[in-house]
Amino acid sequence: MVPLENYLVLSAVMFSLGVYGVLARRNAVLILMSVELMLNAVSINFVAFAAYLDPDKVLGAIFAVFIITVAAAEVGLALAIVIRLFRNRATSNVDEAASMKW
Amino acid sequence: MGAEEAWLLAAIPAGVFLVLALFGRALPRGGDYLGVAAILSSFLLFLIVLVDFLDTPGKLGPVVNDIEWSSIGESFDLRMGIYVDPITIVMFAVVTTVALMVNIFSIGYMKGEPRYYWFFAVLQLFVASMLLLVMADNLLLVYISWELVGVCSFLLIGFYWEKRSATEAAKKAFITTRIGDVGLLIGIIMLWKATGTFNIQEIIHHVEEGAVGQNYLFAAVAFVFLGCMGKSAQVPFHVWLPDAMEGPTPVSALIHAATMVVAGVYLTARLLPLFEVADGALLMVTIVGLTTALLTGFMALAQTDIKKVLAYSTVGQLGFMFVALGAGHPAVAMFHLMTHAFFKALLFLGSGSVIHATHHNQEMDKLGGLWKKMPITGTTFFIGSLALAGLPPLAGFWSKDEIFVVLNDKWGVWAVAILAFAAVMTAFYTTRLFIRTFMGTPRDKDVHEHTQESALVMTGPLMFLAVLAAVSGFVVFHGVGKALGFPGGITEFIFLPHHGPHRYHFDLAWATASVVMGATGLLLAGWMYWGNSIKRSTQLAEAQPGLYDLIRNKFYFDELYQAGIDRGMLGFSYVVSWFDRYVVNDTGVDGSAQVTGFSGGVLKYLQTGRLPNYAMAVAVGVVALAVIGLVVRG
Amino acid sequence: MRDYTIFIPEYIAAGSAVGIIGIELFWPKFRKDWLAYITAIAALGWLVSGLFFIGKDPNSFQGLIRSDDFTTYFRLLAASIVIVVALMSATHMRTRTKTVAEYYGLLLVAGCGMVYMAAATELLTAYIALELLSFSLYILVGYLKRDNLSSEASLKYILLGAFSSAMFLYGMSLIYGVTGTTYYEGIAEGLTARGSGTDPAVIVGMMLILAGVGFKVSAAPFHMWAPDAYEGAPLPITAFLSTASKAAGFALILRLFTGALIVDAAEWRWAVAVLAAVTMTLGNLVAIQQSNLKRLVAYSSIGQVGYMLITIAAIGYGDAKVGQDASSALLLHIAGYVLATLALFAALTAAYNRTGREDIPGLRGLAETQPFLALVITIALFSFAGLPPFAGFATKLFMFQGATTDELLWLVGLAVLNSFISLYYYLMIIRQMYLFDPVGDISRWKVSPVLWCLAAVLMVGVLFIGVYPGPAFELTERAAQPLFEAAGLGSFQVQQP
Amino acid sequence: MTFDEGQGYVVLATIAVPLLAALVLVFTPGQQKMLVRYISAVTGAIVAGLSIYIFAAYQLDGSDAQMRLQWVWVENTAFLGKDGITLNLAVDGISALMALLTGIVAFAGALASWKLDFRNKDFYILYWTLLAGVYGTFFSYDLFFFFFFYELAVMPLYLLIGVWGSTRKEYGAAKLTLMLVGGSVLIWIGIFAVFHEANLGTFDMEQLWAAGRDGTLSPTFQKVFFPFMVVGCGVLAALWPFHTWSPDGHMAAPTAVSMVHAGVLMKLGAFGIIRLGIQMMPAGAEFWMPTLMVLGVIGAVYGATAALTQRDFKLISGYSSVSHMGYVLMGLATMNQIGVTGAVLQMFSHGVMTALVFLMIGALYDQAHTRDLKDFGGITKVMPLWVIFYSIAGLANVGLPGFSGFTAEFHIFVGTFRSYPVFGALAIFAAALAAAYMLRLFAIVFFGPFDVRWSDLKDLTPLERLSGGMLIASIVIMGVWWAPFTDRVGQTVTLLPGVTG
Repeated sequence: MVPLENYLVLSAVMFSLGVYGVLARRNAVLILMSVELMLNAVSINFVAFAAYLDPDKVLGAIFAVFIITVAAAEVGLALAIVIRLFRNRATSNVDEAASMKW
Repeated sequence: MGAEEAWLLAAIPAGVFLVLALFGRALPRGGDYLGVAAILSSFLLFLIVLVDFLDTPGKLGPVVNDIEWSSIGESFDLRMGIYVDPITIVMFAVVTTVALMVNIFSIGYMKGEPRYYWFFAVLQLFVASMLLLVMADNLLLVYISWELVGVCSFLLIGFYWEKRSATEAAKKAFITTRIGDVGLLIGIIMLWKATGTFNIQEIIHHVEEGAVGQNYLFAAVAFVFLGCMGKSAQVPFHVWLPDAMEGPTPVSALIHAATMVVAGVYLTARLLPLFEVADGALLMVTIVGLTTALLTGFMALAQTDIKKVLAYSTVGQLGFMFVALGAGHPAVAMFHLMTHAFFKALLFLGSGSVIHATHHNQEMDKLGGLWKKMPITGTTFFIGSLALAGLPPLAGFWSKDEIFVVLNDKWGVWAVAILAFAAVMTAFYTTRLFIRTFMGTPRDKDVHEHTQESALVMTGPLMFLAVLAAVSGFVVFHGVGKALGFPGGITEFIFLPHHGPHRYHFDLAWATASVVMGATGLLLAGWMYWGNSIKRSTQLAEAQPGLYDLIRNKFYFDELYQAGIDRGMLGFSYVVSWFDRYVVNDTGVDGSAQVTGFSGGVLKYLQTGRLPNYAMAVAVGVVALAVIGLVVRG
Repeated sequence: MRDYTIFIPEYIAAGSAVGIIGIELFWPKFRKDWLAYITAIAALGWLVSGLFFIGKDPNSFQGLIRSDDFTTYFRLLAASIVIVVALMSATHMRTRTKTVAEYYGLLLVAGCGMVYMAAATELLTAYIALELLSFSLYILVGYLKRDNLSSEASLKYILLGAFSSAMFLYGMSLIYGVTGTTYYEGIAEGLTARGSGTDPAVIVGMMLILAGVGFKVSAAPFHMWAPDAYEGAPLPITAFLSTASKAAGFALILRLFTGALIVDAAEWRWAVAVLAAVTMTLGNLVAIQQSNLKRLVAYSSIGQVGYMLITIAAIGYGDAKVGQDASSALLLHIAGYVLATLALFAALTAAYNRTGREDIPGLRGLAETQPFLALVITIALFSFAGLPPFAGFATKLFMFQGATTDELLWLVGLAVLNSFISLYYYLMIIRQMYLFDPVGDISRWKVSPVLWCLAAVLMVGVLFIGVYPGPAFELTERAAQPLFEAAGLGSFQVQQP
Repeated sequence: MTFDEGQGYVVLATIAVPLLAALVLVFTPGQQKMLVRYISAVTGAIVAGLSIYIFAAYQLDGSDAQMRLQWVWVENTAFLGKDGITLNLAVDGISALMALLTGIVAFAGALASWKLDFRNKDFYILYWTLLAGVYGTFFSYDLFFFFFFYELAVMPLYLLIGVWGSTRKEYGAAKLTLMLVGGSVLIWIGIFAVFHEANLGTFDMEQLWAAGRDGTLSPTFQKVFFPFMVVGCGVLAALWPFHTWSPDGHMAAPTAVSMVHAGVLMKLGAFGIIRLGIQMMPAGAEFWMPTLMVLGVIGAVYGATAALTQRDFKLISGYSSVSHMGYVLMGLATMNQIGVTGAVLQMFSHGVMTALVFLMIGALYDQAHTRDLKDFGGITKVMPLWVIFYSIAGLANVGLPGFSGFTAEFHIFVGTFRSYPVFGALAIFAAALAAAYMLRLFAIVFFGPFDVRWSDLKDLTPLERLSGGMLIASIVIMGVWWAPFTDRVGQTVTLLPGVTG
């Protein structure tokens, strides 16, 4: 059986990649995708923990399912907002959406 | 009614002051009659007190009457009361008599002046405060009345407030004496600290018991004496008194010659037991007195303003009194105080009469030959001058003579020499004053023509005072005293309890010396100024220009003070103001506000408006917290 | 035993939300401001039904949701906020959008989210509740479709929100990994059973959770979204953000930190203290430099969050008694803060409806043209600054007093200093209103009756809590009590000397 | 209801009446300016009457707090135990005197603002709120309410000065408010620490004082937190170097506000030092009082020196207030009965005389629209009564016997001398400086050649005479017959912890 550590490392790497993406990308859609990556890392964590540590093996899985659901809703919402921004400004670059500052 | 009720003396004028101050404007003639009536009743009360006092069984013991005033817990019990003893009686006599004369005189002199009622009102307040001062049984009450007379002096010097010079003089008088008063208050509190009481007799008692250390006592006494010097215009606080002549002349007579300025002498006399216990205190008093007598003698030589001459002479005579005190003889000082009060009041009122008659001309250079025009004023002034010069048998002779005697006994001949020189100068400038004003021919025809003798309301007091100036010296004799109710004469009447009475002895040698001093000054002046000529004096001045300038400019005291105030005090004030504005306020207070605002201005640029930066902040925050949690704390 | 009755109030709210959306869907000509009033009435029903729960025995739904006084407190708070915000929006939103039904519907839904953040006793439930609130807010913030700022604010908010909830979730997963459960009680037991010693997973997990909730309450450095979202959002939503959203965040924090994480308080309390210090200082300093009212309020509320976080730190540092006292005081302060903020926004909305300006000089001369509004704004600001006789004085004093422990006195001192700094920028607003004459039209104008009454009622509330805080304090004390009973620490009686 | 309880309601009324007046004014139409004035005048009269009653009815039977009224406000809630917060009002000798001061000054100030026309309703609302705060602070025996009222008194100042003020009013108002509130930051911290350390679950001051005396508040604790309380209150009492709001604030403030502020509000600071410092932390007081003495002396000399060359009436008064409050601090710092009594007397004395000074300045400024000394000269010619009133205030300021200033300063000097002779001497010297700056003002403004440009100046109006007359009466009564004052104050002062006989 694959040791738990492997899952955790995978999850951590994915999470870090997601964070990197959020920090480095300028396109709103790409940022959104990076956030999805982070959420997926969390899901892996939950499922792995559930499998290895939780006697019921169910809590983590349920959590993962919910995360996926919520993430889907989130993406839907976020994309709608991105589109509206795009309509207003003809860009999806977050750096250009910086009229409010200081 | 007895001496216990002596406080009524002060209460009546005080009440009249309130009436005049509040309603005087509405009263016919400004209520001057009320003023005179108040003083007159004080005078009569004084006579009653005197009689009662002299009749008291137990031989002239002090009369005490005090009440609980305030207290704080157990620690601070304040009683206020009156203390009537011979010194007080003498002061009563001087104050009420001169005040009465001055009040009557003022009716004529101040006629038609603006704020006529106000003048009389403040005069009443002054009399009340002065009487309170001399009968106070404790130093706190002394200080209170001490300050009140100062305010009256301020108000009256500044009576002609439209004149800038009068205002400045009033300010100067108040502040100068106030500086002395700082000392006085410090001294009073030091004495309180050492003895736990303000009551003068108790303090003396404690001190004589040796309850106070020598150095401490000397310091306390010196501080008290500082106040006396300020009030009595002793060098170096003398500068205010000549300027105070800006006030109406009756005021100069009453306050700045006869009564208020002698408060310092009075207080020193009252506290003399302390001075005697404190090593060196008497010497200090003597030195101050001698210095003052000498310096002001010089200063008076070159003055041309009648009142200024008299003012310097007043300061000089106060010096004489202090010398007497320094010799340890309050009786002698008080005696001179009394005679001086009469003849100096006379001189001032006489000069007031002249000034009034010549329509406010008080420069000797424009006067002269007035005797014929003003015979009564001239005659009385002549008597006053001779008394001041110290010629027998006038009052000044007897008292001044006594000072020489006691001074010689105590400090020896060197002190006598200095004082003798001062006495010669006194005779000199007095004669000069008289000659230049009343003798010779008129120098300003215009002034002379319009001059006429003053009305009876003014000459009456002059004559009365002239009589006193002539005869009041005789109270020193046993016989006279006995006839009046105090056998042994005034010097035996006033004595310090533990000194024992000091009976006056006529000493021909000293009397002769004294006459010689007076005559020298007189003749010298006559030689120099007789016949309407100032040729000799001018030559003298030209021969010694440096000395003349020095004297003429009063040893540059005023200039020194002016520089000290401008450069020192005001400069310091400017520095403090600058410091307050720019360092404390702009840098400290506003500065901290600006730093706060500025840091906000810097920090706000963290908010770049760009999303990745925000995300970075979140990430950095988490990482930082985690690292701290793991590394620092773990 | 599944007791669905505990959801009744939210059934009302959510049902009304659906109904309101339905009304506009099927009846597009329906007057928009009437929708607002319907919302308010629905929320009133929600509030009234919530009142029945006061003092009821605690009731747990499957260990996921707890209905107790704490929940009830936030339920009442949420319903009240929704009422006020809906009424505020009536005039404000009428002219600014074509359709408003979703707006009001989402308001109610967001309120439900807030209630369940307070009620959740399990991580997943808490997360879902949080997202319910957040999603509603994402939309509400960006509700003004044609407004560039509104869209931008919404975008920033949602992206950062998603980012931080991912962090939050990752933290949860680590805690789950350590304890093997997501129930608060279970977590507490698991952490206790694990024994002492520092576990990196726990620390990292806690910090991530802290970041997640910190984001929600906008604690620095997780606060960056707040000024922009506040500025872009419609005014009533700004009010909602700074009240409901913050209160909900603290409800979640209180439940989670007292219920689950208290046993490892040593691992997070210093971090909360640091966050509190940074937050209040940054918020207040930057607020000085703001010229836009909404941004200013945003920073000022960040400062307020800093103060509130002190109590959380105090819960970590003190014993159960301190925790209980501090959280009672915190709840009271939240009430006072919510009242004052809503009063402020009611007045600002009225002013904005008239002038259309949201910068500080826009209020110039308000004391002359509309003295009542100027008064309300002044009272609200003085309440923020902690001056009597307004709520802020008493509540802040209680909150800081409750949080004063030997370790945290420095932080309390810093907080007081900060609230002094805050007075400076509040005065800058008051200065514009009172010290300067109005420009242009100087005639008096009338405030819409609804807003007038709203402001007046809220103002009276602010005064009441400020002058006579006793009843409110007793209420919040009862609301805070279940926190420490539910934590499995055993119930304790407040000592009566 | 016993008699003492009935009197408790009198005490309550001093707070309630101003508040009620403010409330009534809120609902008075702003156009009815005369009505507003009458309401305020009546309120002032009532308040003054109540204050005089309280002062007169204070029993000299050796007991401390009298006329007590106790209403439980919040208790047995969270950290608040029994009597957690009570509306605990009572009068002691010090607050009796302070109440008298407040009553007189408040009435005088209300009358002085009669001329005010611009939004006078709002002005009086704030004015009476402020005064309710002042009374509350003086009478509160509960730390919560003490601080509540203390802040309540400070709060309206910003608007009062900012809206109705003059020279650089925005700056002055903001600085004043911020500095005062900045001071209360320290008080906040002190309160938290004291409550926490005493651990009694109550804000009742008498219990906290007992805790301070019996060592529940440890000496170390007291040493650490005494400065917080004292500096915090000291800002309001113009403690050097936290005094700079005084010149600027007074310069900006309108007449009545200057009167009340300098007259009463500054006393809150000194009062706070007694209540929160001396009474609550005797050990701290013992440790820190020498430092306070030094600061007080610096303030006294510094203020007087700076006043010497100012050209603005109000700046002179502002700095002179710094100087006089320096005396107050010195008196408190002596920690002996005489000095502390003197400090309290000086609080009263400075209150009435400064109120009078500001009243007079206002009367002149309203007509002349300048406050530069050099613009004036020989004013006595047109405003003789004004000059007399001002002179009385000025001479009281100088510490002239017969006026209240002397009574107070004398006690302070004696007290100071007892413990710190050198500082006592310095303080007396500063009093001489006071004479210098005051007489300079007299000489420039009152006297000298008359400037015809001021021929139109009118003398005091009847109302100004009335309010000035009340103040003068207080000044003179205290100056001449001070036993009623020392008796009341002394009775309480002797009971203060750490204050020696």
